[in-house]
Amino acid sequence: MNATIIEAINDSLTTEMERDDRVMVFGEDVAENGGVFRATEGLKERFGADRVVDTPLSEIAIVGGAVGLALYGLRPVAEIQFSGFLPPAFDQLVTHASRIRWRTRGEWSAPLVVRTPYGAGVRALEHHSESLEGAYGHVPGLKVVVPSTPHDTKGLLNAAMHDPDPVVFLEPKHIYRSVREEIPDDDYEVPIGEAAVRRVGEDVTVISWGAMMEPTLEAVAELGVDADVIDLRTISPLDRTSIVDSVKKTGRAVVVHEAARSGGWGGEIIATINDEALMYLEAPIERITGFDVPVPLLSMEDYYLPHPPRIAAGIERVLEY
Amino acid sequence: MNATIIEAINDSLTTEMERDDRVMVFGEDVAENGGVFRATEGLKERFGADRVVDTPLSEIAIVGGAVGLALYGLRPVAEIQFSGFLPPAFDQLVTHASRIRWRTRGEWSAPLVVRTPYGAGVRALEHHSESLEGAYGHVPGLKVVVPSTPHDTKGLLNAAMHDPDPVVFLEPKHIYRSVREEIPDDDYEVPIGEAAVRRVGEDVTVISWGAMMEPTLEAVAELGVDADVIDLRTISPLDRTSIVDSVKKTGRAVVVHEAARSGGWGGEIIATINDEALMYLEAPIERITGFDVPVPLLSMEDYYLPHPPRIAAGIERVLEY
Amino acid sequence: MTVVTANTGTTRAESFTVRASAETNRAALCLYARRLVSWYEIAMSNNLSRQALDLDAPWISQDTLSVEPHQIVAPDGSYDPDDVPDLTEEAFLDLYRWMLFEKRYAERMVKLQRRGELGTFGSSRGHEASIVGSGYPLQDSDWLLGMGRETMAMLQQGVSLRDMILFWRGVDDAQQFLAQENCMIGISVGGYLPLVTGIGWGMKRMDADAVVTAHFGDGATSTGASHEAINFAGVLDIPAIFYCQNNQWAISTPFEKQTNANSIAQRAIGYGVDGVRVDGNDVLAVHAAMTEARELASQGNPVIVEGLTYRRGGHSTNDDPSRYRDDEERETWIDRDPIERYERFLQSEGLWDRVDRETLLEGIDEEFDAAHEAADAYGPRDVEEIFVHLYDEMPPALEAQMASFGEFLETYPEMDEHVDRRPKG
Amino acid sequence: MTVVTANTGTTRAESFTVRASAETNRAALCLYARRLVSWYEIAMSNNLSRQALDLDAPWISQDTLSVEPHQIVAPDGSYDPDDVPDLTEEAFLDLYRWMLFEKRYAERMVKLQRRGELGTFGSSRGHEASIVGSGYPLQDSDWLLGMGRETMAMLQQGVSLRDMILFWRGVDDAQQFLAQENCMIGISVGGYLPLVTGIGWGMKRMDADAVVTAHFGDGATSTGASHEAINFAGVLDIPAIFYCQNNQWAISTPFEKQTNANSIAQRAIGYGVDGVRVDGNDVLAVHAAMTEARELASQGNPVIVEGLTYRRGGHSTNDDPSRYRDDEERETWIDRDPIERYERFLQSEGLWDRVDRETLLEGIDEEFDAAHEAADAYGPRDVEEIFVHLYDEMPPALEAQMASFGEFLETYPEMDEHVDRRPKG
Ligand SMILES: Cc1ncc(C[n+]2csc(CCOP(=O)(O)OP(=O)(O)O)c2C)c(N)n1
Ligand SMILES: Cc1ncc(C[n+]2csc(CCOP(=O)(O)OP(=O)(O)O)c2C)c(N)n1
Ligand SMILES: [Mg+2]
Ligand SMILES: [Mg+2]
Repeated sequence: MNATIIEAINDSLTTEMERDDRVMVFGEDVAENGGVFRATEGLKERFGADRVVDTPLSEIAIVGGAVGLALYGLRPVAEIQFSGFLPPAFDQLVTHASRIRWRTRGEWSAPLVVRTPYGAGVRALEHHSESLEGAYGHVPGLKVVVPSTPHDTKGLLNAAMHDPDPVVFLEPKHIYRSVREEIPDDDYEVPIGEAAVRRVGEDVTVISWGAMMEPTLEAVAELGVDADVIDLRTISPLDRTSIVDSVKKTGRAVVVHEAARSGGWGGEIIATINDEALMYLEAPIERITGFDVPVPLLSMEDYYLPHPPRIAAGIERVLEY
Repeated sequence: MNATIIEAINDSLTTEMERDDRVMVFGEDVAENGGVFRATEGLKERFGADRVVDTPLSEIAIVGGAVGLALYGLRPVAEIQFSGFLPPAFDQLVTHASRIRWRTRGEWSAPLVVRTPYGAGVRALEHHSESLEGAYGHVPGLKVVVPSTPHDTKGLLNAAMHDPDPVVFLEPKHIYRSVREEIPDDDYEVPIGEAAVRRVGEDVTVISWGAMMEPTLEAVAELGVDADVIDLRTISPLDRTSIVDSVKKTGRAVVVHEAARSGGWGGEIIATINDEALMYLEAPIERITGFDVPVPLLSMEDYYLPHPPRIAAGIERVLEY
Repeated sequence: MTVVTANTGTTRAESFTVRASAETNRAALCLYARRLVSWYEIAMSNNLSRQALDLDAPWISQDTLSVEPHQIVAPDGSYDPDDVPDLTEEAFLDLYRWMLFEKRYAERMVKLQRRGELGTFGSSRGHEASIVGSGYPLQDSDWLLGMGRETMAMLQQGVSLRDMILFWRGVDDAQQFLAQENCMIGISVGGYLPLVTGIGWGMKRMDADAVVTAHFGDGATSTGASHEAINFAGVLDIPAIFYCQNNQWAISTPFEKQTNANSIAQRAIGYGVDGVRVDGNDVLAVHAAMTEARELASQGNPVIVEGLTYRRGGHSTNDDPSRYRDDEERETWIDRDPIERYERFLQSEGLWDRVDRETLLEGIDEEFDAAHEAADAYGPRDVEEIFVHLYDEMPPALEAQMASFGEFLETYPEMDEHVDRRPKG
Repeated sequence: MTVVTANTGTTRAESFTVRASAETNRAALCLYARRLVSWYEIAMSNNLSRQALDLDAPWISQDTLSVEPHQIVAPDGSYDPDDVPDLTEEAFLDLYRWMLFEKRYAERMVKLQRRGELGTFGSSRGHEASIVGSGYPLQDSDWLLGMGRETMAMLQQGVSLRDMILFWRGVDDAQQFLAQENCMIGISVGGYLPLVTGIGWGMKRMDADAVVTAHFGDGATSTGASHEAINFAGVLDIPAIFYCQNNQWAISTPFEKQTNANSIAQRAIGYGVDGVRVDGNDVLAVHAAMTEARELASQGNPVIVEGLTYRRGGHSTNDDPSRYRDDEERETWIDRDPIERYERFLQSEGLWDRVDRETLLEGIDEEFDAAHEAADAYGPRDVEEIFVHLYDEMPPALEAQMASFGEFLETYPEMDEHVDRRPKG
């Protein structure tokens, strides 16, 4: 079918719930209302109120409940309405989801997915625009996935639901409906932990993910530079090989992310390049990121976001070094 | 007085409570019991039950309550018994403490300190050994401080209590009682945001903080290398100048931290060096860190910790590159 | 009694009776929740007697406690004169004007949003009595942290209408002006209740003649933060009022899916604080309860006040309630309109003659127009605004980010194309 | 009634009475908490009638609800034969042996810890009836997530004593063996209650003939996680038992500083679940209540059971309770020893003749010795253990870390000096 990202999510959930009776979808407003972004529309009608469940406004219990369901053999897919409301459940991720397999030496495991829309640009209220993938990526045991296309969204979400371990699935809500492409009907997987090369080039490596792929590709196109553009797709575990191979080829790199700069995932990427390709570098790696501030409210958020001109300027700096 | 780190904390709290009636100390077991590590011993007797308060077992309300007290003009110093129990309150840090000044455009502010013992090596139970400074450092608006000596501990804690903004104060509990030195009686400050150079050298820059300073200095001493050893003392805001200046001089760097490697603060340090001193580097920067796993239980935790031989091996690799 | 001897595996369940009365009660609650009958009737019949159960231990359950909602004026406008609070005529009329204001404000704001002038907006239609009655008894020194659906209560504290418009436009400065009046809007549901506890703790410590109020919804009561905050306040005798506007919906989640308890007020029992449920569409009842609440709180007894009301519109302008609830239900609540009920009261009291509804509305519209103009006139803000006010003293790295972004904007005017909203009110 | 007309600033407080009865009740509670009188007496006198207050709204408070603790055998050993659960003689004797076992286990473990053989240890001295009575009615298919102070309940589920020793030695494998018996120990207080809700939700979804039990302390009830978990379970009709061992202390924090409520059981009211408080030193009362609790839960009624007991020792071997509480208080509780009380019961029932205490103790000691030996014999583990089992499939970067650490250990034997504990049981 031809689908947007939000439709791809819905299709992935439908496909998987059809295939695997253990899959359960729950969260705030996901059943009767079909989700505030309509990601879960129609699921309750199709799969019943036992498998698609509206919960109380309880992020801790949503995530912790998902862990418990997974322990009992179910396949929970929990929705957190906006990623800005995942921090209340941070402890459930750190203390249980990420390490219950480890704690029980493989006896138990927590195959669950926490889906949540992240990022700015939709003119919402405070706490509706955050990008905290860096903090989640730092937690050993958690997989952190951020798709950027409809095809990858379905394939990665399918993979997340098949995955034997917990996956935090960050959805680029800013582009939920802005891209559309053909996606297969079946439960195909886009493997977690593998980056995609969106564009092949020789002069510079540009690395990004999620909602930032669009302005990144736009900036590259406008500049007309010969760039390798890597879409990480998975933050953790990080596909170091793709990054390092590309930088060895180009000798220059730019990382683009929406999260605040300091302590963001850009640091890990630079450290990876340092580890394995330092001597290939012909210029310092540029980080084009959100600033070290909370995402501004809607009247100012565009100044915060890495828009194409800012990305282009960064690429130019690296090329001209 | 001659003090250990734990005594320095107690002395700092005493000095500050004496000086400033607004300072309040609270948390689980801090009043009657004087804290499970005795950091707050004697404070309740001295300053009364209004200012030194045992709270319910409620990390969210401890941190959120501190924000509220600060808004009302008090100077709260909250204790979280172990840093592994700070994640339940992560949302209070992200959503309120770090940004209430920003939210109210400077009208309100949250001058508070959250003290918490972090790190492994004390043979405790699960969740008693974590190092999550990387996640806290990534939150814009939070200051994150990690002292490594009694003198700095008191000076930094004094500074944190004087600071107009929220400070997460991570105490290296492993060395609470293992070092002892002379500390002034007054409310001197060690400035937040300034690293200390523990040893001056030419051949390599070794950067660490908190409980890892001891094995780091030990490794450097054993190797007999001519190293600049930097004790960050503050994770955020990061003293980039000290790092960059040193690396420009030595051309080689090693970062040592206890937290898991991926997404840890080492990445930010490497990115900083990349930004401003890349072309001075003669070898990839080494990260000697905890592995990408939860801190093992007590019977195995020593394998996880960066002990001197592992640090020394890293320094050698950088020197021999 | 049933005896299960686990280790031998034998279960002798012969004498165990299915808990029929609990089921009956649950059914009544659902009925109630589904509002097929009036909540007044159900609320009054809460005290269903539990059928004899074959349980030996003294279990407590929903049947154990009956929470009687406080009501002064019935939906049909009738009341017992003895119950009427001893307010001045001016105060009675004032309450009316505030309710009309809240209603008109919500209508005008929805229109502004439809015209693209606001980001989103959460209407308070239906909550007028709950908002006005809960805000009116507060004092100047009191603090009020809410969630966005208590505007007139904030205006009573001194907040200006312009700033509410700025708030919904996503102008950062709005919360500055709210803060100047000891008010804040917390967008993360429930998460600000610990702050409320902390502020109240500060009041206690400073021996202030003040209380702090949290305004929040039924949804917020399911958060861990709300639990810790209220329990903590109970232990420390904090002068805090936890005012829950139970409008029976959290976006699409009805109250009976929010909790299996019959009321929020009864949570008080579990925290060792005092609680009361009031008819949130009866402004006098809300006012009376909040007045008592404020007295209790100032004496160091934190309280939960639950105003039972109904969200007549969508959750916000983004929401389409027809996806998840019946028109029928909404109709029922139109009949229980808080303003019309109060009008009947004013008529009975002979005060209605003193009300000129049209003139009042004109005055309100003028106030709104002026606020709207003031919001439009709110000066352009500098891009630096996104960097400042995070720290008292900006750290060097952030200074550098600000400086280089400033340079960037000068060098790359094409950035302008990507800035959708101009940084002004 | 007090009328505060906020906007004019006038407060007419003339008629407001200080809440004398609430104060009285609070004082009683503190007394109770300070245990200067027997909690039995206080618990029975909870139903203090509230003095006439000058409050008009129907406030509910601690006076509104009286929670009667369930007791079958009084501290002096007396009981009403009609109340005695219908257990086999074997079961009656079994309960005794389990209690003796819990006591002996705790004593032996404290000794092991003092000898440096354990990291730390949390003794259950005083909780024997609460632990044994709450674990005994559970079935094999049930799950039990606890916090470390419910060992015999876990042993009843099939956990081995060796593994409890391994657990307190910080041997990672211990929780593997617990998990095999559907048990887990959650060290972060309260945080595992949402997992319990999720497990119960799974049971409901799978229509399993099983319930899940959370064992936790009074301290845990103040966490947001516990609130969300129990409320959630109430809404979704989850077969979960929330068993609170209220030992009246959370390290140094006494129950009256944990919450201002009179009991934990009464939280049930706020969640729409059923709750009961039992005398946690009366094994028959705990057993009876848990048996009923299990029936209720299997029918989709989650419950809170509060066993009121007392932590006779320190919080753990690291703790020195003399810093924060009186010996006098402890003495009182020695008189209420759960085992001695049950011995008197067995005597009255004529079952004591069948008990050979010394032989029982010998048997227990032998079991302990065997477990101790097995723990000592527990094979050395490979360093790889710290890397494996985090993921089903190890990510490449972690593989690389493991490989290079392996090489490092071979190259740098001096690392051995820094390894304090050998990686074996
Ligand atoms: C912690 C958190 N989770 C989810 C949301 C998204 N959200 C915004 S309002 C709302 C419902 C709130 O319901 P209620 O508390 O009853 O207040 P009401 O809107 O009915 O006045 C939700 C789920 C949020 N803002 N914060
Ligand atoms: C979230 C969290 N906060 C703090 C601690 C430290 N701590 C361990 S046990 C304990 C007290 C627990 O008291 P309670 O729940 O009553 O159980 P008890 O030990 O009395 O059986 C505390 C504060 C912890 N383990 N987890
Ligand atoms: Mg609501
Ligand atoms: Mg306890």
